[in-house]
Amino acid sequence: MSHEALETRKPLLDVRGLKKYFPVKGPLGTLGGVKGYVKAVNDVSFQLHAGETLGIVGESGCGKSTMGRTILRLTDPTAGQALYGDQDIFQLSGKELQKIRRDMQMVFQDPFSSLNPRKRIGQILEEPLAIHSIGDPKERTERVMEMMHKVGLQVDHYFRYPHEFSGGQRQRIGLARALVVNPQIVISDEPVSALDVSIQSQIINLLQELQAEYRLTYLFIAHDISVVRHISDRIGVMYLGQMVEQAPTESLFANPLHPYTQALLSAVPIPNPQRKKERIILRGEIPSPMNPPSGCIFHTRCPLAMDVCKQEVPPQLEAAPQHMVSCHFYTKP
Amino acid sequence: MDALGSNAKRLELSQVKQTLKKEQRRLQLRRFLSNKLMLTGSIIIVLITAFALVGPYLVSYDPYEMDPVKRLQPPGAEHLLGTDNFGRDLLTRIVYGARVSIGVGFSVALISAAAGMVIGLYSGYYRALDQVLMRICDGLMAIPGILLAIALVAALGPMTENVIIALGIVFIPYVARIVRSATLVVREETYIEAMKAQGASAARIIWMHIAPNTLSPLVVQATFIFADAIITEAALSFLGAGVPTPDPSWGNILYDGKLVIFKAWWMTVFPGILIILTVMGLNFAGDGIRDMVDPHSSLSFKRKKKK
Amino acid sequence: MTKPPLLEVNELKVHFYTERGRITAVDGISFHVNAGEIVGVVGESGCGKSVTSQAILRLLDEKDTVEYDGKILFEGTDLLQLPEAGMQKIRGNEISMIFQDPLSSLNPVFSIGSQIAESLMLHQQISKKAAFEKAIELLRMTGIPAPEKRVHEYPHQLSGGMRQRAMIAMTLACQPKLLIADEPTTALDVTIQAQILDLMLELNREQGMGMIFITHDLGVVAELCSRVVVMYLGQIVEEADVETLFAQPRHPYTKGLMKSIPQMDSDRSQKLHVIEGMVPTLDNIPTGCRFAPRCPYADYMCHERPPAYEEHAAGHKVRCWHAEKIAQEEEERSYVS
Amino acid sequence: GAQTAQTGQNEGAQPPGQGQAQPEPAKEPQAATGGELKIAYQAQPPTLDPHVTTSQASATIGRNVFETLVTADSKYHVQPMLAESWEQSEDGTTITFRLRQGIRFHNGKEMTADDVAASMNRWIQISSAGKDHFTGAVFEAKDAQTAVLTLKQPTATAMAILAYGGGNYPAIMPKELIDQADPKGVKEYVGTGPFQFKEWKQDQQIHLTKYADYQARSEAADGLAGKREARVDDIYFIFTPDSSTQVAGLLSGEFDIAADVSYDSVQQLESNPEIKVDVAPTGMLNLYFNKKKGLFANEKARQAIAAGIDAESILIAAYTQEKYYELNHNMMMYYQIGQWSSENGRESYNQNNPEKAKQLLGEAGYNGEEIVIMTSRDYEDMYNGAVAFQQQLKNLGVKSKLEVYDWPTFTELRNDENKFDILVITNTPKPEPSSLAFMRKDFPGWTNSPELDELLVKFRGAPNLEKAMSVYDDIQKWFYEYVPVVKIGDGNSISSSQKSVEGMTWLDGLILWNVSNAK
Amino acid sequence: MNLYLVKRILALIPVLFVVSVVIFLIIHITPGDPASVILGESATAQDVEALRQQLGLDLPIYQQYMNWITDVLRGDLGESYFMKESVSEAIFSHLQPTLSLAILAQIIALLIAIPLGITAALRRGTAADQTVMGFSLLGMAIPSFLLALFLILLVGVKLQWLPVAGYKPLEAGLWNHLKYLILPAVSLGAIQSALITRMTRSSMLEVLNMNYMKAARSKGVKERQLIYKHALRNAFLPILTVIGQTFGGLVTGAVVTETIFNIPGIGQLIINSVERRDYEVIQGVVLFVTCVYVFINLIVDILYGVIDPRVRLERK
Ligand SMILES: Nc1ncnc2c1ncn2[C@@H]1O[C@H](COP(=O)(O)OP(=O)(O)OP(=O)(O)O)[C@@H](O)[C@H]1O
Ligand SMILES: Nc1ncnc2c1ncn2[C@@H]1O[C@H](COP(=O)(O)OP(=O)(O)OP(=O)(O)O)[C@@H](O)[C@H]1O
Ligand SMILES: [Mg+2]
Ligand SMILES: [Mg+2]
Repeated sequence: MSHEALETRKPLLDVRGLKKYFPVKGPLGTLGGVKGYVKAVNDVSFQLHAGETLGIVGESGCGKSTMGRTILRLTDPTAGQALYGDQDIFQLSGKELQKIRRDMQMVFQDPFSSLNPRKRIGQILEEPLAIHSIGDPKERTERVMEMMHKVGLQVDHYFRYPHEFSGGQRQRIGLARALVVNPQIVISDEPVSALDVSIQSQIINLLQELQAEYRLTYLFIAHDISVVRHISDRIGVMYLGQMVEQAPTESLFANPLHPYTQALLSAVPIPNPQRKKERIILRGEIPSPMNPPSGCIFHTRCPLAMDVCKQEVPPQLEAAPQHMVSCHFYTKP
Repeated sequence: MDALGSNAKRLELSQVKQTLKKEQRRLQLRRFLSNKLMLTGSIIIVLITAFALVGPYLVSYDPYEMDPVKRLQPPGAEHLLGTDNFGRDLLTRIVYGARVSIGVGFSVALISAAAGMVIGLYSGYYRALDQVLMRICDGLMAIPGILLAIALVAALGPMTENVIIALGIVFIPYVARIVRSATLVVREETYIEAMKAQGASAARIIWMHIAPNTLSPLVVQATFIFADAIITEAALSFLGAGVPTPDPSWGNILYDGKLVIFKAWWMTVFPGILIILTVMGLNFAGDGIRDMVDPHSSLSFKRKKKK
Repeated sequence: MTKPPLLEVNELKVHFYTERGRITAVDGISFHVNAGEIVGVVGESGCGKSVTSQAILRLLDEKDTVEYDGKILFEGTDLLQLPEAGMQKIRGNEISMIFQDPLSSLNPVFSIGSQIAESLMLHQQISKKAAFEKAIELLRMTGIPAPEKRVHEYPHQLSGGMRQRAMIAMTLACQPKLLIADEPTTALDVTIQAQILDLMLELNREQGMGMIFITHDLGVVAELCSRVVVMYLGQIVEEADVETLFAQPRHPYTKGLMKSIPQMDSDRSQKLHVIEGMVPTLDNIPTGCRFAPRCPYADYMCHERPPAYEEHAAGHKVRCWHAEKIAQEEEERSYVS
Repeated sequence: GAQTAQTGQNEGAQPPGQGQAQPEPAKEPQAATGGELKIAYQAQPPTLDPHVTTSQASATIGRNVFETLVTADSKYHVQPMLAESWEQSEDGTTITFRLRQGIRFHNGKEMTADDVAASMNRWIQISSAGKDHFTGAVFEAKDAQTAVLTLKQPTATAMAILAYGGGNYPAIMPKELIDQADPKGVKEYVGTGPFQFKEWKQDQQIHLTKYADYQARSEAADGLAGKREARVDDIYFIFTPDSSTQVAGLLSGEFDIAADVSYDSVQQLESNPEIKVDVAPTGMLNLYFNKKKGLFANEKARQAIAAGIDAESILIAAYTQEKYYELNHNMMMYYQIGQWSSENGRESYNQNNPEKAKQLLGEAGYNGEEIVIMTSRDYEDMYNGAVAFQQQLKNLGVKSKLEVYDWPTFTELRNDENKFDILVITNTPKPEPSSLAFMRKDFPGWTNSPELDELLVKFRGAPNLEKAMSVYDDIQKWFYEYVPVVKIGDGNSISSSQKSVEGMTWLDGLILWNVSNAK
Repeated sequence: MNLYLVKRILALIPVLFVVSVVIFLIIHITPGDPASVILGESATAQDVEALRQQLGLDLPIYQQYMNWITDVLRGDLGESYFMKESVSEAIFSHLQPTLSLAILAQIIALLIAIPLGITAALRRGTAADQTVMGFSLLGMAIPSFLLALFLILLVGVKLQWLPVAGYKPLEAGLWNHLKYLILPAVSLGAIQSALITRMTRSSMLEVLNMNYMKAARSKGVKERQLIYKHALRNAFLPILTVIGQTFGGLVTGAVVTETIFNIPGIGQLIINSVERRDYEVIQGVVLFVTCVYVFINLIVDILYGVIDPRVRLERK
């Protein structure tokens, strides 16, 4: 997919200034009162264009899953907008929200707990079709079986319970559930992390085929950089609730700008026991989202940190075409 | 990927599904049959229901026919289970009482379980509703059952239906709170969130996903209510609020038995045994249902395999 | 090797009783782990890795649905024969385990701090307060920010990676002789993954902790493990030390795996390599070689007779009729490149 | 010993005494004094103020505390108590009471004629018995020791009623308390009796203690009359609603006396060597007809029921065994036969003649409508009798429905003539027939018979009770013709006590003075 | 204070109001009134009517309610028609025995129920399970009076270890106090334990298969700890709910048991005042009982959140 034309087109999903704070409560729960906030997502903006894949990578706990869940309104946002077409998802309620959820599906990070242990796989997979009244029962079954087949599950698994599956199989069930309704946007939170490479590649191929066929749009959250690299058109790098760098894949890998991105890329393990490579080791305490550092959030661990980083929040800069980065290093060299 | 879209493949898939379905049905049946709890429970329930329905045609005495001279005769050849304090044949009275007692127990359990489940599920799911419904339940719990019963008979006259209504109302909050407590936890599970993400309506989530998880405490509570209703009915009949006298019910036989407890054990023991049996049947069946919806139970399969 | 290995699994079979009857999820696997050694386990999703590891600790629901065969010798004692009480002494103390599924493996009603502290107090004679302090320390070691606050949080309040790290901290607290790590780093970003791997290596070196490391990330295997076991459909199909395995895979499945890895320097427009066909279900296992239906090398014999699990070179065991042929091919390939 | 069931039967009537009658010498109980009596008592009284309530429980407990001017001996002869003597004027409309001297209330105040007048006037105004028999009568204190009762007309029953010791008895209390009393009763229980009121723990017990300054009479004790002596220091009436608990408490020695044990536990009690069982008459089981409305407004229908029932089997159902009931055609109780006895009605009683009944019913125009029988289960004998009665109605071809209510509901519903056809009630014994409930126009059942009115004028208008007795024969005759109620029979109640308890007698309830407990 | 608590406590007001109206209506629908009870068995309708007027019971019902509610708002629950004490005193004096009994019975019930329920769950399908379940069935199906009588006959009459009935306040000495309460508490506790046992068993079964149980076991947690700490807490919400309910039931009237054992508690107060139609007391007691339930349920709800941090009862 080419990204030249993207700028001019209207985005499919436009997220602006998304914030999500979780209150921190005392040991007595409800009684203790709020003690502070976890700033899980702190002012994130990005656009998602029809047919593209935006990969999200970032530190564990930086708010990727929360961002996905908030966009789908599974938890209420603290601030921000998420425009889908001309509707702000955050303003919708009830029926409208349910309708929009047909177009937006989510693959959950935690494959087991997102499956109802009392339901058979067939039921779980047919449910979204039933919810949106797609097809008659017979068609639904066929569609589900097809989907099971596509994600590498056997049709015989139709009547099994989730606990009878292995981790990877559960993950594929979650994926199948998201894909079965033919959504517009799929927010997938680590959809292939529990898969062995051969099935992983099968799934990635599937995702790409479906994308080509139906112009699907993916928000693809993953830790496996090589997978993200393979599938994404653009990649966003998150750190501590913020998007620190956003760029087309080639540009990012060829020229990672943000020091965090650089460290991240250097840490990717290589499947070759002979080749041991040099990693950028990040020093310093990882800051907590309850109490994020002032100025540039990365300054506490940044090898390039300057004085200004401690005080000023770096502005977003378009360092190369569509390559956005928030780092003082490039604005105030 | 291979050409999945082709018609041939589709046909094949639906065949697979056919065979799978058939297989599944067979398994379900086996699951049911090998579910000993369910089976015993159902058998007991069927037997007792039969006892209640057919029994009256088999006994040779009139349940009201009294013979004061023969009061409180111990079990013997003439009166298999002895006689009561009016010299009526106890077996006959128990047989006739079965219909009333099972009817009352069952209806009360059903009413309170159904209403309690709805209230519990919805107040567990919607926080705003919770505030209202649970406060109503608090109030309901506080109104003494005897008072309600006396008032109802006073207003509507002594009828078994009133007992059922009164007890049904009294027990609703108990079910509701139990169901709610289970709902509160399940509501926070990730798979419920996943259902929301799917666009499922609240009703769907509540009834298809949360409700099955509340089944097991519900069954326990409902069987308890069943037993309790049978006994409480008799207590109410002292106040004129129970089954109209001199119609027999297990509960009022038991209570009559209490007055002569020093002299006639049979009047408490036999209806007691029947109540226990019925409750046991229900409990077994209830546990059986629980096992059926529990994906982890396949106990009996192993047993069968291992010699 | 005169000393017996730390763990020796011998012809282990695990059967599940399901409503569809008995299925054999793990079908006669044998391998060993020496003290201080890190053994990687890779394999198809659903091939029985997790089941094997849980079987070693006898964590599967024995009473109801599971039956074991074979032997699991830990320092010479057969764990499968041990009474439950004996098993309890081993768990956590001698062998501990990181579960694959971090959210459902953490108790939702206890703060992660108290769960870690519990492990500590089980295995070390320390006070609750000290245990909590140690827990904070462990969380810090696994890279969780503001651990002194996080200890009081509950699993549902943590991100996927944090949960995983909490699990790891909990297991490390036990300082076991053998650690079974079932995909411990899937939810971690690479920087933290690196940090965790370093931590494990350190423990491995300093305390001689043996480790079974289950993962799909062949990169991690390459960096961490000394020996690798490859599983397919309930069986071990290949075992070798890392260098050999990566250099000269002799089983077609291993070979397929290697090829499927998306490379950092690959062409993105190319489709990823896949192993054709589907993994058969456990109640429908092919006669002959289990991989045969998907194997490019498969011939008549492969479909008819199951190959034996044989040692082809020193320490390199393979279950394939064509192992030699593949080895040769690989050699040629490496000459070419 | 005084009146108990075993000794009281069939003794000839003696002329009731006027003034100090000569009581027969009673043997002095030799048992020691001191100790306590724990009495398991089923019903908690609404109040101890006997002017207000007709409750029998109130009387049994309260008359240890309060005393009356005159009282009854075991044969219902009027005997003096707080009055030294009394005199009736020639025309019978004034009765002058001379009070005993030196009688002190429990609060230390001396009793005077003012107290008597205040108490008795209140009693006349508010008590059921007072209103019925003493309409327009007034008590006046003539001097400190003399109180004069002025009646509107001569009343033969007057002294008998003043001497009655059951529910609604005319207790004498201090004037101050009478003045402070509200409709619910007096605020404090202060009397002159051998025991004084100590404490009432609601729903738990009433505690009476010995009144040290009690001035006993010198005559030998007989019934309620004669010498009263507190032989124990404390009496506890422990409210024990559950009859099985009463029995268990007796067996374990927890209670000294159980006032009203259930018939079916007698066997259990008798088999225990430590325990004795006493039988005392308790009341009569009656079927009250609704004479205002419905089938039984017709005399024939009432006679039909009287003809059709088998009293004996109803009584067995109610009282379980022959020893606990008496077949008695007299409207009064069997132990009163010495005074109240008539051959009239003997052949109409307990006819057990279904044929006749059916015929009469047919004549009365009964055609299968449902008869409502109403009773309460607060009294087990009523309920059991009702159940048996209903069964007999069925044999007479009468369709019926039995409605059972708790007592307060019952007492309200029974006032509604649309709610029932027949009530099954037990009545407590009364000292003379005109006090019986069914004689009253305003009592449920609503007897309305000009014949009776005439008889009553004659009866009550007689100069004294002996003279009135001759009218009893006619009333009895009327009773079996008009059939205001069907008398089923007389019942006994069973009290049971430890063997260590001695001297317990009975008259309209347990008598607890002169009772010792050598435990 | 916390907003949630404030809201919950404020919610008490409408609840009390509605309950009081309902009770008032119910009481006045019910035939019989205090006048007829005061006057005793053989009073006539006229007598009763006269007393009714004197007591103000003939006023229109809304007026009676207004009179009553204005008193209540002034903090005066009224006077009993029968007792020489005010309604609040009556409630207070009847509360002491009930509280002692309830606490004791609850402890006994828990001591029986929790271990048994857990054992049954762990040994599911075995003889132990069946025995436990058999007993709990007995507990469910046997009327409480039978067990009470059995205990009285055995322990009170046969063995004479404990008094059969009655009550002594705490001031009479601890043993004197307890001695009267043991039998009733055991009989209540045993019956109540039936439901809790079953609830424990079935809730435990729900959690025993959870992954975290496996994980905890893999840490080497001892079986006891595993069960009592890890599993029980997860299974505890429904159990806590029934405990709350049984405790509520105990505090607000174990009528049958109190009657048999002659314990002058709230249950007796309720039944007696209903039987006597002691209007003021009934109303007062019902209001009190409402508060008790609201309070118990509030505590239970708060405990939900403490036991399971995922439970949220209010919006953020
Ligand atoms: N409780 C169970 N009942 C029935 N079958 C089971 C059960 N648990 C696991 N299985 C089956 O056993 C096989 C092996 O599962 P296991 O979890 O060991 O796979 P795995 O190698 O860990 O895969 P993954 O990498 O996807 O986690 C799977 O096919 C699974 O379906
Ligand atoms: N329900 C919640 N309550 C409180 N805090 C929460 C909750 N959910 C998430 N958080 C916090 O929000 C932050 C972001 O979590 P999130 O799950 O979005 O991270 P993530 O980027 O998905 O990480 P990972 O890669 O590890 O999954 C974390 O600090 C987490 O503790
Ligand atoms: Mg995440
Ligand atoms: Mg696994």
